[in-house]
Amino acid sequence: MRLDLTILIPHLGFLAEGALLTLEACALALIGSVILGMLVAIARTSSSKWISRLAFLYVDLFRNIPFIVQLFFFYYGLPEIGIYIDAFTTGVVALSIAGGAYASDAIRAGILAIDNGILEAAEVSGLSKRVTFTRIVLPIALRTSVRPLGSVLINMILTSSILSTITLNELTGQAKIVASDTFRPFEVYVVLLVVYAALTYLVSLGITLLHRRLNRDLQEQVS
Amino acid sequence: GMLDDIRGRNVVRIGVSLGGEPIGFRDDQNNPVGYDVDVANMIATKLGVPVEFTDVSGDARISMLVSGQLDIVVANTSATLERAKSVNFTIPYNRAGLRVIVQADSGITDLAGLAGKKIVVGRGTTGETFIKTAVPTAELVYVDQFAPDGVLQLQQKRVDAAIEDSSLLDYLATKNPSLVTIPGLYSNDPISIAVAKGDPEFVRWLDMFVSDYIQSGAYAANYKKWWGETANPPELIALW
Amino acid sequence: MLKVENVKKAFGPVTVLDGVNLTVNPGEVVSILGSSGSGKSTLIRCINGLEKLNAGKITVDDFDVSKPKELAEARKRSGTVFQLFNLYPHMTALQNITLAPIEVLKRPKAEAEAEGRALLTQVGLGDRADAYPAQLSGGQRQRVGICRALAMKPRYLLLDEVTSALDPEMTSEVLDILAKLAKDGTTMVFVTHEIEFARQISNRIVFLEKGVLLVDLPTEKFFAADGGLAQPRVAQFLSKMRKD
Amino acid sequence: MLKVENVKKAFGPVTVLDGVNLTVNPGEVVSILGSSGSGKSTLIRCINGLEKLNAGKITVDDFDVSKPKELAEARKRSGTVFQLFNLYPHMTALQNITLAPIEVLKRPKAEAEAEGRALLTQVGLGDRADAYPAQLSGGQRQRVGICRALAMKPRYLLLDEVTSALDPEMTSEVLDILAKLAKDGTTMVFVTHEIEFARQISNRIVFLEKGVLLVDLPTEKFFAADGGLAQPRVAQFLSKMRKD
Amino acid sequence: MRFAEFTPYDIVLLLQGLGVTVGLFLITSLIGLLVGVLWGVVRFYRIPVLMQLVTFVSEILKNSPVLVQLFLVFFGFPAFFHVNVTPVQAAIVTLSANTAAFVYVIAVSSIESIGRDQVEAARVFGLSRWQVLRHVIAPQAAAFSIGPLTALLVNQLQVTSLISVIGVLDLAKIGATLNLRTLKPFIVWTAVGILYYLAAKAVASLGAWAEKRLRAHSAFRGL
Ligand SMILES: Nc1ncnc2c1ncn2[C@@H]1O[C@H](COP(=O)(O)OP(=O)(O)OP(=O)(O)O)[C@@H](O)[C@H]1O
Ligand SMILES: Nc1ncnc2c1ncn2[C@@H]1O[C@H](COP(=O)(O)OP(=O)(O)OP(=O)(O)O)[C@@H](O)[C@H]1O
Ligand SMILES: [Mg+2]
Ligand SMILES: [Mg+2]
Repeated sequence: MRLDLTILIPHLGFLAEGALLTLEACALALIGSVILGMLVAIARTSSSKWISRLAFLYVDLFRNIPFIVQLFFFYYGLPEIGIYIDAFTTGVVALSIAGGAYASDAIRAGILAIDNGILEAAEVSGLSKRVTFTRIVLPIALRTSVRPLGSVLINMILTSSILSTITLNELTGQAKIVASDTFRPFEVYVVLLVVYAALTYLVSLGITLLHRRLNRDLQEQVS
Repeated sequence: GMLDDIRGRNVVRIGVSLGGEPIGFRDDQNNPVGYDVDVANMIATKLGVPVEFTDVSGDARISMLVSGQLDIVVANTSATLERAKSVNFTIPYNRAGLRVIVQADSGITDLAGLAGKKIVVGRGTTGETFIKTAVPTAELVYVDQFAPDGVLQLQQKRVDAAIEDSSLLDYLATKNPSLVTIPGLYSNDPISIAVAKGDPEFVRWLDMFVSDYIQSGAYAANYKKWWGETANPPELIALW
Repeated sequence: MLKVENVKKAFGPVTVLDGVNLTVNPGEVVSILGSSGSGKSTLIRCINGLEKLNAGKITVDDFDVSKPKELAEARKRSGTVFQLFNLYPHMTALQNITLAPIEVLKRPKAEAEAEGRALLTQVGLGDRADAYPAQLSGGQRQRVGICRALAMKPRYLLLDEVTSALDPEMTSEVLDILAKLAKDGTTMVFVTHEIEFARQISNRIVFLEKGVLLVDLPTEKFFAADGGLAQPRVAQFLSKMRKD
Repeated sequence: MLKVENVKKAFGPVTVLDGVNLTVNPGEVVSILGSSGSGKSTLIRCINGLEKLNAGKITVDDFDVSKPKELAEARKRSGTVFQLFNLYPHMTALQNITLAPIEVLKRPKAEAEAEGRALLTQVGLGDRADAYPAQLSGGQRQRVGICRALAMKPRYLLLDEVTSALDPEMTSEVLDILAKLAKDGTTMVFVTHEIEFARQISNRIVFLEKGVLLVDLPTEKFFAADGGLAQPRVAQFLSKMRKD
Repeated sequence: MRFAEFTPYDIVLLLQGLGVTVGLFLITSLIGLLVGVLWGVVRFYRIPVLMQLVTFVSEILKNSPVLVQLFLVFFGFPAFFHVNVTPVQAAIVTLSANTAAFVYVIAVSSIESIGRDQVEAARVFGLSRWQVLRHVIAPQAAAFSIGPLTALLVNQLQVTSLISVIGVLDLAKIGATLNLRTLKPFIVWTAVGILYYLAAKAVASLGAWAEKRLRAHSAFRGL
């Protein structure tokens, strides 16, 4: 068989709709997971044993159970105990929760990487814990975790393909329909692969730019 | 030809759809069972070789034949002119119309009532094609397999309706009091065995098999086995 | 008055400070000498409350640093300059300097900035106020570190080997600034390896050895043959330091 | 004989070595002085073939280091001791020392180990042969680094600021070893900031400034008022170095 | 429904599913490790064309969803190249390649983590590239990479759940078929989730054990 990509031309608009849904879900889930990740990172560095233990449990659970199982649990399992959430919201929430577990690790690492001397400098200057955290710890941690957070986002885009299993017609879901309409799965999935790779490549380019912008002033100048 | 290939390999690879009772599903030992599975087993017996089942979902069954991953598909496949461009069909071994099932308390009684409602369809099934033209305003909810995904959504009342073959939905309605089918079949499709193009002899052999299946009474017996003693098997015409 | 009374400090089984007594009067410049591991940094860290004491008492203008509320007061009265500068990397030189005055002393931003700029100008960094630490040389960073401590108008300046991370050229930059401060009457407690420099600027020199304050003498006396040098450990230490 | 002839080396637009000539005869100890960034390390790295030359030629006993095959020979004849030790952290002191003799010189393991142990004993580390680098002090690590170079029985020993990562006590440990080696007639090229020490052990001192070899004089001459000190740059450099 | 209730045999089914999951995980991890390390060596030696090819392939594999890769191999390859691909074969090929891509990244970064200083030292003493790789880099890289590798493998264990979508009877697929019969997704997905969690924990503690042993063996405390 010849590789004939022209057969996909009539379906491009249809696929673009799916890509839009993918991006929408990922953008929302990114916001969700960074907020969640920040809270959990704070909780995990908290001095209260119970809070930090709870936060750890959350991270541990959602990192060690396959996303597809989490998703099925949320979408098909929860209604059994009376909790109904529509497919799109389920997808965004599930991505946020799973992403939050990874984001919290990235942010926590950023916090822990802060030089102790800087914290001591703040302490002896008489800065309160709150000021030290909001003015010094968090700004530095977020700057240094831009890259790891970027990989969380990229991972999220890839993971979002699984949302097709709970009736969402995001990019992969639409592609499946096209594949069954055209009986040309090879062309469809090759193109899909390239589209995802291009998408994540663009995202990682963006991350690099953002990282550079934010850390511009922290770089030693090579003279 | 394919017949020699199968005998040479000493196994026949049959695709069945295990996505709905009573057509095809798994028993509590995880073995495939159902109307289609019985038909497939009979084919294997007549061929004199053991069978290897593959569970094919709606969008895969045609392409897996084309690509040579399967020898035969007995998966509740409607023989449509569109599909016949890609694969060969035997004479029908079953018939089914498209049926719509709705929540009993939804008050929907006909197709017009589906406008703007949520309807479960299988990706790449005839139901999807039909509803898109018949009720363009309906909101389609896509699943890869009607069961359990579609059934669960109906049961959890997250959708208003579903469209599938009558053979599946009639059965579902009898088992589930909160669901009712709305009257009328939206097609009367021949359900056929599908094979890859390029081997007329093999199609001919399968045609003879189906004819024998109908005439020998195996058809009626199998139908009643799965849909109940009182069920009325649709009339099928043997070719031979 | 800064008073260290009979202070003991141990890390686990290791005793690092063993009954140290030290009094620093306003206007004095006291240098602390001692070999590596003798407890100099630990003493500084005890004074600014970064380490808890095992026994004894430290007061800064009569505020006991072991009591959290008084510690806050004590810290307002003392400023620390660190060996590794420890500047906030995401803030400009000026922001580094004004953060504590604004947040702790609640000074109005404009005032704090004006004072900060004045301090920077004083140390020759008037035009680098908006540079980030990474854009400054080591000596410049350390000068910002000194300004950060001075911005709180402390009565006591604690300095822990503030030049040891600098190369010779930058060291002299920073020492010049410190000499000027000393002449202007700033009270300083000064841990250093620059013996020649200590001799020039301090009123008193104390010598720590294995957590014990062996010698506490006016500078001249310390370097005199019948003073500090009479102590074999001090003589040995000084001879090694001046090898090259 | 180690010969550096008219060597030029640039990193991109920056010229780091600009026509350097240097000859080191067997048995000589040559110290290289110069301010930071003057190209001392680069010169050493050119000699052991870690950097490619832009122009000129370096030969070690007539083996041209710019030719891969000859470089291998040249490397067998010269050993390098690094500023940051660069020991293999996953190997014991002894393994660090014997790796190259076994793998490159194809010495039998037992022999290489016996010699390695002898070397370690010579530098006072006989009982630390099985310690990992992380378990050794800085001075001890540097001594292992020296043994590692000596184990190859090199005719030329290249040393690049081998004590600058050490504290004063450890520095003197290492310098003692080097002085002994010099007395035993080892040929050395020695980059250092320890001027006093350079004076004591070297036969010749060369002074690099911005990639140019400004001065190349016998040691006595170098420190004489009408010799090296007649050069303003050298005088300035020495005065700064000896400030404390 | 016909077989609506849970039966004791379901436990056997779940364990069978777990067996398939673990089996495929082991096979694909092993292949992935071998292939990934081989790619790493190609990169270390800077073999011209091969090195670019390896980088490209691993980028594509890392930057597209595993689900799409599975579809491409299972549906696309047979349609295009007319080869027969069973679900299990598709799973093995896809997961192995995917693991290899990430192992490659870990291999490269752990090689790079070893200071250039050390490599230079070894080169100055006349060791060849191969000798440097064998004696200096490999032992340290192994110790360095065991942590990231464990994290990767825990992740890959979860990725195996996606093969249920192409019909492999793994743990996730058993979950789906139990649902088809019982229509009780809450219990089913909870049970499946716990089994995955336990399996992930087992892999993680195995990794921790290996790390401890490797470190104890070479006993570098300060590193
Ligand atoms: N947090 C700590 N935990 C355990 N031991 C410590 C700690 N901080 C310091 N020590 C030990 O206390 C002793 C004194 O350390 P300190 O840093 O005060 O010495 P120092 O006189 O400042 O030396 P240097 O001149 O090298 O800076 C050392 O033996 C050190 O190892
Ligand atoms: N790999 C490199 N790329 C670009 N520039 C380099 C490189 N290595 C060294 N340089 C530059 O070459 C010049 C000389 O460096 P070199 O390390 O030889 O100086 P040095 O005399 O050893 O100084 P120091 O006493 O500080 O070690 C410096 O300006 C340095 O920045
Ligand atoms: Mg100290
Ligand atoms: Mg150098």
